[in-house]
Amino acid sequence: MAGAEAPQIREKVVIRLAGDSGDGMQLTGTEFTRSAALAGNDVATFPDFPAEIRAPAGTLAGVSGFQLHFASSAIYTPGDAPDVLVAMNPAAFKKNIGDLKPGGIVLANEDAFTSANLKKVDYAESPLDDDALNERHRVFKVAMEKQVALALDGMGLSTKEIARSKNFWALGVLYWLYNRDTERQVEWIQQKFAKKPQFAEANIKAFKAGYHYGDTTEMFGETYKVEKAKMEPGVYRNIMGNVALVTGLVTASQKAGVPLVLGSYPITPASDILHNLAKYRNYGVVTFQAEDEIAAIAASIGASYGGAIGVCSTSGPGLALKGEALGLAHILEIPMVVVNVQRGGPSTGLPTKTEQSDLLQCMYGRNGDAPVPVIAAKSPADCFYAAIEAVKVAVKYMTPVVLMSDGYIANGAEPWKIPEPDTIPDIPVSFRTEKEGYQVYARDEATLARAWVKPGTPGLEHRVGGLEKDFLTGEVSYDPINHQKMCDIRAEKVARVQQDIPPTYVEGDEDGDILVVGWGGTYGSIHVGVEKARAGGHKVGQVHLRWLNPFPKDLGDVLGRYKKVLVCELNKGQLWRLLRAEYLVDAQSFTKVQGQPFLVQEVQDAIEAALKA
Amino acid sequence: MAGAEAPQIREKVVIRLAGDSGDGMQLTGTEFTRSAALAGNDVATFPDFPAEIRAPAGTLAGVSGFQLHFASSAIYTPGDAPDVLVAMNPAAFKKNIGDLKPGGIVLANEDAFTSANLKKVDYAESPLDDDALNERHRVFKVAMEKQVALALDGMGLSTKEIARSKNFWALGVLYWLYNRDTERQVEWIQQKFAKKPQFAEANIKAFKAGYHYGDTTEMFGETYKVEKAKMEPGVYRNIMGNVALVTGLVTASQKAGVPLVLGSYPITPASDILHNLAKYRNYGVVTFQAEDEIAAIAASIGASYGGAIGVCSTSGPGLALKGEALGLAHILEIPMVVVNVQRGGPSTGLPTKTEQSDLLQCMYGRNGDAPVPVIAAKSPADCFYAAIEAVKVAVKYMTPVVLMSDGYIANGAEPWKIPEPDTIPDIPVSFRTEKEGYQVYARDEATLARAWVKPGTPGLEHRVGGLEKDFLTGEVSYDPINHQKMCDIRAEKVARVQQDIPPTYVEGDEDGDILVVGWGGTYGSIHVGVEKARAGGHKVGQVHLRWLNPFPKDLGDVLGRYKKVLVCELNKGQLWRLLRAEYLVDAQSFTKVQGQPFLVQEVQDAIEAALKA
Amino acid sequence: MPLDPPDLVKLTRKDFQTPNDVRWCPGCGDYAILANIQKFLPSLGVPKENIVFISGIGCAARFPYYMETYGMHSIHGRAPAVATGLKLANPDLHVFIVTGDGDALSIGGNHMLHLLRRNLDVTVLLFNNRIYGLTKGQYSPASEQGKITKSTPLGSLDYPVNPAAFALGAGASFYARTIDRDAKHMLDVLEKAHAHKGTSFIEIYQNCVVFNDNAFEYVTDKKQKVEHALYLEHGKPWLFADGKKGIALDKTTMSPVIVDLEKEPARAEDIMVHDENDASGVLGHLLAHMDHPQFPVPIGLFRQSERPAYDAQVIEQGKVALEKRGAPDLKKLLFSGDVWEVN
Amino acid sequence: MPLDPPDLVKLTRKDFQTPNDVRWCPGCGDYAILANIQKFLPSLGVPKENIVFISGIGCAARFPYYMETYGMHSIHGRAPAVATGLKLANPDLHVFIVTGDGDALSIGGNHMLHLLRRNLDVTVLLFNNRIYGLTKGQYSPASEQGKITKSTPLGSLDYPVNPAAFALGAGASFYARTIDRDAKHMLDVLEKAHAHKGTSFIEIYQNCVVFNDNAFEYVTDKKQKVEHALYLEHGKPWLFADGKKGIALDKTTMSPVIVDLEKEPARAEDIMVHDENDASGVLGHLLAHMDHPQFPVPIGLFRQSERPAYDAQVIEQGKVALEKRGAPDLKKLLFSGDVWEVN
Ligand SMILES: Cc1ncc(C[n+]2csc(CCOP(=O)(O)OP(=O)(O)O)c2C)c(N)n1
Ligand SMILES: Cc1ncc(C[n+]2csc(CCOP(=O)(O)OP(=O)(O)O)c2C)c(N)n1
Ligand code: SF4
Ligand code: SF4
Ligand SMILES: [Mg+2]
Ligand SMILES: [Mg+2]
Repeated sequence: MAGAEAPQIREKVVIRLAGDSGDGMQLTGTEFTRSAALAGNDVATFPDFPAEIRAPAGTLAGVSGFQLHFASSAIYTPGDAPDVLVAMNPAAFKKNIGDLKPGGIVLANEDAFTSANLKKVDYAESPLDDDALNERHRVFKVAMEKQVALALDGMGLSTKEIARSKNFWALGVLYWLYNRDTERQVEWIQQKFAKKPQFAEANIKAFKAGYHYGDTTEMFGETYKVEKAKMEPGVYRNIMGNVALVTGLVTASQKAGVPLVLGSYPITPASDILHNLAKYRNYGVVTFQAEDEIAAIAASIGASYGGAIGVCSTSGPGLALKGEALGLAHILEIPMVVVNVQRGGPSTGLPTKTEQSDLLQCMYGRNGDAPVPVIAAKSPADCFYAAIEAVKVAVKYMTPVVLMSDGYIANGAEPWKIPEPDTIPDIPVSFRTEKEGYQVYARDEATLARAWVKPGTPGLEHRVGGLEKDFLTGEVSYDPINHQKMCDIRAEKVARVQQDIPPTYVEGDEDGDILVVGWGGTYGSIHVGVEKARAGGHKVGQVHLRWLNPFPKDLGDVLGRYKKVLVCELNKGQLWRLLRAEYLVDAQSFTKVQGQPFLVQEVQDAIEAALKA
Repeated sequence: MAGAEAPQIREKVVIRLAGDSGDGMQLTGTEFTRSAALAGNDVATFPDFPAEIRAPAGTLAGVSGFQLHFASSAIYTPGDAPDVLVAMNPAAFKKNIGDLKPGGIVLANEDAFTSANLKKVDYAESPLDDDALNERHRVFKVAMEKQVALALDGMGLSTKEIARSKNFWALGVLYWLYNRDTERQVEWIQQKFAKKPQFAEANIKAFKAGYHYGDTTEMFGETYKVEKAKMEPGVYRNIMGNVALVTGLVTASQKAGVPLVLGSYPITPASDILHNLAKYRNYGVVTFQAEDEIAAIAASIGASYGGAIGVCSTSGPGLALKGEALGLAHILEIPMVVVNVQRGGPSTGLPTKTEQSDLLQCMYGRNGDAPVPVIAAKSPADCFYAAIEAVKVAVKYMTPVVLMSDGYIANGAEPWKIPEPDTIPDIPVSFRTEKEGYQVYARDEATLARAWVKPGTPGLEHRVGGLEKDFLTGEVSYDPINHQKMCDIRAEKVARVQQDIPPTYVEGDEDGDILVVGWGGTYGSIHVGVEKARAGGHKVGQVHLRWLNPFPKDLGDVLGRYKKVLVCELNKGQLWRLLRAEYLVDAQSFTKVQGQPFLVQEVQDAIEAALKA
Repeated sequence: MPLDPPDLVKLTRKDFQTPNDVRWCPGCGDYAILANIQKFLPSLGVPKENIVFISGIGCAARFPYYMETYGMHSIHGRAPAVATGLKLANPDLHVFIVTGDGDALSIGGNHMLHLLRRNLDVTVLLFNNRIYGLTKGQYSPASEQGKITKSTPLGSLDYPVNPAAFALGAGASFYARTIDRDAKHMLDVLEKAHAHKGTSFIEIYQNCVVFNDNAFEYVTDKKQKVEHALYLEHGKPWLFADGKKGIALDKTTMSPVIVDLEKEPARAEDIMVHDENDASGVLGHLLAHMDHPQFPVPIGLFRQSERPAYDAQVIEQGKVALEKRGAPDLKKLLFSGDVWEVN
Repeated sequence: MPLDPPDLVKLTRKDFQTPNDVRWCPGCGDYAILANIQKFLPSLGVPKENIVFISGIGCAARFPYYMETYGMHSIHGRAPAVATGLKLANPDLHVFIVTGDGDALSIGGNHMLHLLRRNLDVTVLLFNNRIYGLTKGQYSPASEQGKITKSTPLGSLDYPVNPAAFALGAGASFYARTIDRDAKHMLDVLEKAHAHKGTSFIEIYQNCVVFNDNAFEYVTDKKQKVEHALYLEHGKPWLFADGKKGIALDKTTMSPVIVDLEKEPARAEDIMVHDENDASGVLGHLLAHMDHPQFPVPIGLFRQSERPAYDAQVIEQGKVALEKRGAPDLKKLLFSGDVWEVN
């Protein structure tokens, strides 16, 4: 099926697809990713779309991008610079060409390079014909719309409908270029458009036409192949962060034997958590689309009080609204998980872009001293485990837990080695029913957790509330010493979560020149950056913090083992401040707030610079 | 008029009045304070009342207290331990007796020490007759109700009405004991109850009867006199923090020539700001009691956008609700003042008690990197100046400013040397009207402030919003580099407020063994504590921070001049964390979260302990 | 959670009292309401562990502390949302929301709106004293215009929220009004509310002796109430003043008018007859807008309508989902979508 | 701020257009509304600097960016409160609030309630597409029950908010409904709204082509609308279907009924006659509850009532205060209360 000549072998390939919001680039990217994953490659993706549902066609603001990285070795990021750029129009070309690797392939939809479209992005003439461009890159212009029209001729479709299939045409070309198996893709199209067989047929025809176009025109001269990655044996699926997070929550609920109630109000990029959880009503999951974020968290509190695992999911602006109620959950000491999928701030900010600027909000965004454990997922698949751990700590310590994700890992995807359900430990939960000796705020010695009691339990009737309460009976107390005691205990309880945090996991060098500290969705870029710096001869360690509150017990020691410490994060230095305050460590800070993840190169450069500083 | 023998001279006296919420202790205390202030003493007060409007009579929870300190020398706190305790019932006695100085006077309303009342607070018999008590203290039992009944005999009042005058009877005794001039008090009662002449008469009779009771029974054997304090020449008034804050806001509005619009939702202990501002409608002040805290701040934002000084006032739980909108004000870059009168947290916490636990919330309680200047008043009268400074910085830098007060200084009072209006500098404000060259986010070079433009100005029509905006035009921008630039500029702008912050003012020793750092309403206790430690032979400095964000430019240097640094605050170490993060200073932390201000002794002990640590 | 067991120990009023000191001001109308509810609950035959009181913040909101049931004193205005989550976790619980006019109509107005339209099966007790009690006397959205309070020394300017019009406009399936001091009437309304499936919204006129004393004197004072209260009874005409006056509808203006039956006995026919289940809601609308002093104030059940409760539908949807999609299966959950094997 | 100057340069539609690219989806109903408003504004004779558009968040809320006036794209649901502050700072401004069904009725419901009861002199444009557009298609409080959306794969359970019933229940002094595609009607409603002193609430049926296409087809499609839309005109009977049908009131149930005048020409007399200023509000109530498909959907001004606007009262109170308490005097302010002198 593949090209005539034997394909060239490549270890890693980065493709960026870019077009108008309506051009279906997200779908094309997702599908190619799926095929790469199914073929055994390691993959990582980065969708990057505009805030508008459909920004004006042909404008820079309307460009929707999808970058995917697939490889025969382990990869950790969607790649800094693409090998291939598919540009569906001049805007997509303009916005992305600067990132393409020298010698990289441009596959451009010539039909869209009309003078009207060129003008929209201030091109006097088609940049595709520019000599300099053609010297730097391998540029392929194809009249995609024409090609698709030819392929769909006779189906009785309108021009508009025909144009809609051009992403599948482009997908076909990529399949050919990378020697992918087309059958599964055809099946998928058939299923996806089962209700609209005409569209199914059109898309399949376009897809095949693209594939054959590559084949028959021998367009690129050569084709490539990326072998299977050496991955641990097991069963895999390709998973997005928000899906993994939902899967983790449902798993935790099942493993705890406690139903889950989500209160949520839609907000980008967290809405998919609501959407996906809503599918699991048969798993005992109840999703409640509340009237606002305050109602959402209040409902989670009510649900937890009622004996369910209360969860709410939101993004930064929504979390800002939940502060008061989160303080209530804290003082009530009930188990709850607040998911914050961060996006670009402040205020409405850059809703569809990624950032890590809610850390201090999660730590301190409520009145009074009201600490809560804060955990962050580091990659799409890791959202699964982080969600389970958040639930576990919440029910064990009877505390709300903030679970942080971000737009980058929420929408990004990676292959996930699916664990056997039996290997996931149960989450022990016991509701108190024993009347004898019940005191509402009596505590477990080890965890300082109070007992969880379901309303409906005879003989344990009691009242809780937001006023300060007696350390034992839970009755309202204005006693000064009692208040001190309760504030101390609540803080101590959160600190005790340290018991459940494994010793700091150091990657790279165990001591040496510099330790690079990060958290959340930047793991991949930092990891590769550190590896490159090590390859460059430096002794570099990497610590990627899963728990931001409390920190692991040994973190101070670990920090002390390096001459320098560099904290990398996508904000203005929030973790950096926490570490300085906690350990008085004279760390350096490398930050970026551009709505974009770190490039590996940026991290590498920052390490070099820090070493010199 | 005074007692037969010449009064003893005292430098400082602390009186604590305690009774049921209905006993009128707050009024009695306020009145005695007023008379002391008018007599030229320095004074400081500390009202401490229960959360309930009227908690059950006779219970500990229902005890309402008022402590006042008056002196012929400068004082800074309401005093640690009272010289005189007026106890209107057993609960009041029980709750407060432990604090009385050895040899101190107890004036107890014997009529209330009934067996029923004793039982309510678990006394088997009257504690007043306890020998140990009478050895430690000078105990005076008076059947106050009977005395008042005698005095009001024939007026045709009911027992309940008669009982209501007993606080004036007690006030009369105190007047006698401290040789105060009664005339002004009589006048005041007449005015206050002008509409109910019968009550006026009853209260005056009771007041005089108390005075005469002291005189004729020569009750305490001796009387006392506290001479005028040596105060700077000038005109004084006794002022509470919330009143001073309002006076400052109105003054700032007048000095800026810009009307003030307050959006507020009632909440203890901030409500009086709304109440007091509402009186100044004729000063162009508009007060808007909003439906909630979010509406309150949103209305302030609308008002500022409209060209007024938008203000909102709240306490911790209310501030938690304002986070999202405060982020909007930050990104809009409009001038606004958010007043936070802190109370005991977390959650509903201890609504009528004082605390300083909202500092980190004020710093970080919103999504994204969204710094705002934070200023804190240090005493009741200082609220006046802090309010003016907050407005000044807000309009100069085009930024929301958080102005912090707390329950202690909000309700406490002190003499205030009233400044001549002309000596208060104008606050320069200019609204842009010039069309030529207007760019919505063009900035002043020195302050980085953008221009303030009133809707209604011809030719300057423009749109603003919560999305990230172009650094010059203000149009929505998703450009990565622009976002970085704007985040950097907004942070830099807040940092530039340093230009307006005078060098750190150090009290006590300019360098030496230890620097004690505090902020907000703890100034007085820390000040006296430091003085005592110095008197004990240590080289101690005191820095009380007015600006918490940014810090004064030279603060790092100042911290470096001492061997040790001790941060004292009424929370779990919030400023301490900020200082450690900013200056990597290995400061010690002394904290207290008991809903009560520091005692001087506590501070003094903490300094001693820190010196030894 | 088991449904209420059929054979119950007979509970008494005392069983619902907590040892806590009740901390309202002496003479506060809240006491009477507390006593009435404690008297009422035993009649339900519901074990007390299945009863939950959820409140916001305010004097009224202290209520749960005094009830020997489960309870939560939550945060200002959010009780309806907390109750929603609670019912989603356990729809079998009998949940009461206790709220004040500020809590329910000011900060909490939105949650109330959505509670009512969703028709969650709970009972709302709105203690309306037309003032902010706990914060010591600011006007509330239920205060009359022109009210002079601490925050409005020159008189308030806002038109009040009409709680009945608001609730009915929000889609309340049950709206009734009663009075703190009228124990018998309150019990009657509570019974009806309990029988109702869906959100029962009860506005209770409650006297705040300290900050708004006698705000409802015209319906509590024995003499005045004769002329100023209109007690509603299903199927009975809208009569008041000991039956000497009634309310008719002016057909041209569609407005209610007072008819003096002593003067015009012939018009007895015209007097509107109360229909609690009035399909069009017009009666509820008219009653909601009959206000003191122009009209006698209606007391009783304005309107009740039937539609499935939100929580009942959630359960139903769960059953359907279980049938259609099958029992929880972790293996299926984890291994869903395109999977591949690496050996 | 000066009042609108009398002799104005005549503005045109173009004057209200910004150079910004309009970023709604092609075919979105928002375009038509934008065009209508830009057409309408010149007719007001108000200089554009005195016009302000305040919005919350949502597709609809992008509106201010496209208007060459002052404007603020604030935060989700809070536009009414921002507008309130703005009017308090400068009551002379002409303020429009642009909001979506989620923005206004979900997160912002409470502010809307209080805006309406206060009767601030602003115009509310509620773009009702019965869906969350900007967040890509979740059901909204205005969505019909059973709606299958991303967040309700099994169908939504909540009963929708009835925007008209809600607004009227909240005390709206002006409530009208119009349609994105009906330019002429919208202009007519806008004029009436502008003449109204107080909050004018206009619900605009708006088509979201992407997530809820044709939700209002029954009143926009030429053929269907004849049977399904009831255009209201003051003083004219409630007729539809080209005058062949009308709405009468069943006197016993007080419910609206459809009368087929071709079959029963004699009942022409019974047809309700529209009165925009209907004192009792009963007509508004009936109209608010006439919903598709049982009834034709009323389009037009449901009800307008008069009462002073909030901002007007604030000004008035300021004047009185100034008269009574005198001009600002810093000396008086600072030296108030008991003062004493130290020499
Ligand atoms: C977020 C928040 N804002 C404000 C307050 C202060 N507050 C407590 S109760 C209350 C209003 C009480 O009025 P209402 O609901 O009528 O209850 P009442 O006291 O009259 O029974 C207010 C404003 C608070 N506790 N929390
Ligand atoms: C505090 C907050 N919560 C949630 C969101 C996400 N959000 C933006 S618009 C919107 C709903 C939009 O629906 P609607 O008001 O009907 O406007 P439309 O897009 O349909 O015009 C939501 C939930 C947000 N921006 N801010
Ligand atoms: S303030 Fe009013 S409502 Fe509150 S307890 Fe006292 S009397 Fe009752
Ligand atoms: S999503 Fe719907 S409402 Fe939003 S712009 Fe697109 S069509 Fe319009
Ligand atoms: Mg009230
Ligand atoms: Mg919508």
